Amino acid sequence: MIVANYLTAAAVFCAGLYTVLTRRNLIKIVMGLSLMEAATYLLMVSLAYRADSTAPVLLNPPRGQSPQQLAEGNVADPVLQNFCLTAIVIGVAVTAVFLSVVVRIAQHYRTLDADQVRELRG
Amino acid sequence: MTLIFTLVAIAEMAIAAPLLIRLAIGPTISDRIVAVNTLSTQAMLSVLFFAAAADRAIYLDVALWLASFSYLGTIVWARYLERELL
Amino acid sequence: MIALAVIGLGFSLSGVVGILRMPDVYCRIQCSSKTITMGALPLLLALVVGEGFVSGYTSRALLVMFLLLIVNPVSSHALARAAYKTGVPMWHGAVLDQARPGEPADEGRP
Amino acid sequence: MSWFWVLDYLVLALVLACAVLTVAVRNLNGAVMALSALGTVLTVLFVILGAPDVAHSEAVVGAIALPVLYLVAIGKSRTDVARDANLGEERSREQT
Repeated sequence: MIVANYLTAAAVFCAGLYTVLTRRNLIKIVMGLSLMEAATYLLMVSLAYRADSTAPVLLNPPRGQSPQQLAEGNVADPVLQNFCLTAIVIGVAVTAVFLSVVVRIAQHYRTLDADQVRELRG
Repeated sequence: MTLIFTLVAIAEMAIAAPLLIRLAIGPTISDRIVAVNTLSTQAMLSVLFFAAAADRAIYLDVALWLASFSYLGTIVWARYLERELL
Repeated sequence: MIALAVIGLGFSLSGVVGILRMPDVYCRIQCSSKTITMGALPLLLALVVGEGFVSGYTSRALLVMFLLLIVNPVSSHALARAAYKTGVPMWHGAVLDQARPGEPADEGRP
Repeated sequence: MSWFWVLDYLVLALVLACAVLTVAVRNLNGAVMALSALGTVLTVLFVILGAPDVAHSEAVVGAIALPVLYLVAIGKSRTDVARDANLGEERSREQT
């Protein structure tokens, strides 16, 4: 029940969507995509969290607990955290591809304005 | 003891909050780099004290990575300012 | 331990206020460096004292301390050098610029 | 355990402020710096939510690698864009 985390993820996603829809600079548009990716990571890690849970790592357990007690106790969901880990790595690769496309557009059309690129295509 | 550690973590993040004003109004790019660098240090201290409060020593590695990689980021941004990165 | 933590938090707060209030980039870099040196090191010492000297926290806290002491002057110097080379103006009340060519290092003082 | 919620809400407010700054700052380099601050604050939030491995990769990718990618893209496209085009930078930076 961490509603505030979900609401913040939705707000960050809306900020990224607003950037993609209204800004004209191509690099700013890619920045909006990065904001949407960050909202996705926040939503996944918030879904994995349970009340009063700790990290799903058995190394160095808290005082007074053995690793078995920690594994049977209240830990966060490791599956969603691994999804989030994969999403981060894929996200940086996708951002690199987008930025290389933006650099090629800037070399070809001599501009970074999305509207001018659309006009120049005819 | 746990309460003191948690209070220090909260205070570190609360102290780091006004740095966003400098990040918003900074006249040059160097001001913003200074603000982000200090914010990274405060975040590292907050992670350290949250690790001591939650009694998990595994969280401390994140603070170690933050400390070392913020240095690397500052060096890269300084090189970018001197136009040697292209 | 509480005294060390209060010292560290006070210096962090003063450094942040300095970053907000100082007039130009170089003074802000100095405030940032002071925040790290006098704000982070007493907090790390407070962590070491509070958790005991033979725990898993002490080794990593000492490693972070050593890393900050090595790394912080290097990054501050690189940032100040980059800011100076790109021509960021100094505060109009500054009285001495020792790095400018043609200015003797000892003269120019009012 | 109620102090956990104070820390959680504080860091959530910082995340939201950094996202708004990324949208609102007109200077392109300043927006990249706000994105780096977002990555740093998100690292703290992941540690608080009990995901230190995600926090590792977010500290490297979100705070360092992604802004470096953006800065390289801005620097490479600055030399190619026509002189009167607006790259979203401040006036004082354009002479250098």
